[in-house]
Amino acid sequence: MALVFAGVCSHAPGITGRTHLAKPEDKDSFHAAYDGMRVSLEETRPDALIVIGAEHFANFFMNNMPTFAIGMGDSYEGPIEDEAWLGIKKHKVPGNRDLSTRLIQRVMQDVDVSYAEEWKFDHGIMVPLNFLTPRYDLDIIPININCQGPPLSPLARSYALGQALRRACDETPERIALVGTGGISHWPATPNSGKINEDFDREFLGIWAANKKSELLAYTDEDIYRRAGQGGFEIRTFIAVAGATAGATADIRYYRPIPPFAVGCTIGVVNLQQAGMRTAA
Amino acid sequence: MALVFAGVCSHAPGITGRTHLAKPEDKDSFHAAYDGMRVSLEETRPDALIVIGAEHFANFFMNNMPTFAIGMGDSYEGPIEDEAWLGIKKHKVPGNRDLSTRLIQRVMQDVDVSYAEEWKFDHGIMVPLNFLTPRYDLDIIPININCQGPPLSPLARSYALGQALRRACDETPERIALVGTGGISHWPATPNSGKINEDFDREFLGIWAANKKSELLAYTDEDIYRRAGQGGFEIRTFIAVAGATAGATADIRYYRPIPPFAVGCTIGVVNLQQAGMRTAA
Amino acid sequence: MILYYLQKLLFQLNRDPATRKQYESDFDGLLMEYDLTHEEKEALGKPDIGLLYVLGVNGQLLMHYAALKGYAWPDYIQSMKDGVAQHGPVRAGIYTMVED
Amino acid sequence: MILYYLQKLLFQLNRDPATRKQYESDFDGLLMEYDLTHEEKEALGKPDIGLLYVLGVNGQLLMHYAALKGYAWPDYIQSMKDGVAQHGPVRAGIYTMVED
Ligand SMILES: [Fe+3]
Ligand SMILES: [Fe+3]
Repeated sequence: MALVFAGVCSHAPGITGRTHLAKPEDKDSFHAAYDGMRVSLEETRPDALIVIGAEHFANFFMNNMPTFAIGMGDSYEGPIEDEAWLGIKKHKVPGNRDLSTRLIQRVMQDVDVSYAEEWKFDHGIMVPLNFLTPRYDLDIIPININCQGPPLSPLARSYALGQALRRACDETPERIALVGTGGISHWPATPNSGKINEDFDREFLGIWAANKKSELLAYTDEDIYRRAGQGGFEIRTFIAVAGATAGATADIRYYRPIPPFAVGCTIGVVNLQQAGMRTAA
Repeated sequence: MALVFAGVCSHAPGITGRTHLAKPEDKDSFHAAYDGMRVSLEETRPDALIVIGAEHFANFFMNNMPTFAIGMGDSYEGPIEDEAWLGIKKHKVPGNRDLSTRLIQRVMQDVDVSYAEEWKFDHGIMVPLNFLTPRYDLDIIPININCQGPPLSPLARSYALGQALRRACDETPERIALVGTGGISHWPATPNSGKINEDFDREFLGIWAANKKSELLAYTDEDIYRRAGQGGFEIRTFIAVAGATAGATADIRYYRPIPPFAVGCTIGVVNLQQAGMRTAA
Repeated sequence: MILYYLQKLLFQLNRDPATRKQYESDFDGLLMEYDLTHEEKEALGKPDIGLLYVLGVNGQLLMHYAALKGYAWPDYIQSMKDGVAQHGPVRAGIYTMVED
Repeated sequence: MILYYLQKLLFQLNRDPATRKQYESDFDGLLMEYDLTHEEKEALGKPDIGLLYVLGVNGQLLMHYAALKGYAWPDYIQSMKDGVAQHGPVRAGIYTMVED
């Protein structure tokens, strides 16, 4: 079939683990937006969900740091963090080895990925899953982009990863949903934790929603670090989704800086029915 | 500077570890050819040697299997195998973190690699080093191509890796030597161990020495497996060298099937002084 | 999970001293840490090198296990041949990339 | 080797139960297995979370070590601020990607 759904969403441990610290209206409205994304996703009746994330030293380290990694397991586990701290119970998450293998083989024609037959999800993937597949009944294919240990993946290659994924999805019989998840500006686990640069976020989300490739790829890591912190390096996950949906614009359904969650909380959904895109129906 | 030397050579534990099993003339002539390669390499006064190998589950496994990996350490260790069995003593092998980092950053613009800040060399790299830098006094930059755990790297991407390396070398001030190391046809550690398909090897080496890209990339894994065994998947290392030296032919200085070494023993050196290539002087 | 954990145990055994130690002192406990089938556990325990080969273990991992269990090289090679004669062709992994 | 082994120890401590166990029963022995400077060893032992931050440890690794040592979140944040005040700016790693 094809790609039937694409979007972006925020992750951060506070979103599920420190809900009591946020203003109730902030927390409730963001959780509702996440739930709305779930409804939209389910309406497209996907056979599998690809989650492009940026993990935080749960599986990958500088002894063998992949620019891009794709899961190829029958199933996965998560969260790796303490259940009470994260507010998410441990689950066995269904995978799909056969579909993963086919997608990896196709993606590898253009983009060089590491594959992983096991993977322990951290909050970077578990927070989105908690909202988007709360019953853990949809096959997940995890993808990681190195946003943690320099040299990081070039932005242009992250876009190329998205394009390669799109080609792979278009050639599979399955209906595939795709979600990118990263913070935009944020300074996680540093003295600036909680800082959010709303100007950067709104500028970036505008460019992302318009899928302006050249503007997306014009950011430099120096820019990003100064304006958006090292957490901002995770824009690569959004850029990969833009690559997978070139030609389509997106709606930013929700954006609100919520300092107790330490991130500008975001939900965006791509208008896949636009020119050149297959319909989601 | 640029690439100042490029070649290919065989590795197999028997080459150093089971010398007594081969006919003395076979062993002596091959060791002499390896030594001749060392002399040619030293004449180009390299600042560092890139070794493109295909390791055998010493560092990389299917929990995070890189298509391509490049070392980024200050130093490395090897061999991981028993010293007496391999006939090579354990050494600390010098690396060059700064040069590695610059090469990786440049290669990453085109080809997606994993980087590794530590790496324990197995015979796949140690056998060539034993002959080419016997005093372990030249900085080594190891590169691995996944020839072991399918999905393997596509041949075209291995060629592209070589091209990306070439661009990176051309932009560094250092003088870089490059060696690819793999068996051609061989069936290591299987019931067919010791089998060598000389027809395949001579055909492949002819194409490789002529640097006929389209013929190199026309092999399929099915072809290779049937005619050259799973060890034949290591032709990717030769193909990467071809990518790094597009436009130049090479001399096969030595080829002889030596069954006790379980591989068609090969030494080839690229004529880098040819059109479009920088001179090695 | 087919083959992955069997190969992972052998990979760890080849390179990780702590795994080697546990292999020697607490074999059953070590097996528990990997998601193995009954047949895989038996093949490891005996050991049945030929069956491990038929199950799909890569020779680059298996040769080290055979050596650990005291197999000389010709015996290792013969074990794989015997394994195929007894258990049939290799069932999974890289040696099944081509269907004959 | 600058920073790599310090971060590797913390990475292993965060994810590997055997490393956690050895950390508790044989801290000095564990340190021996990593190529650490005297300053790194001291910062781990005290612990001096602020110095570990200044040495370049990524917060995504460091926050877990602070939690293991009983630091509440605000204390962890304050420790990094104190570390910079006492030891100067971060010396290596991702937080030095931009030169100010
Ligand atoms: Fe994150
Ligand atoms: Fe090999």
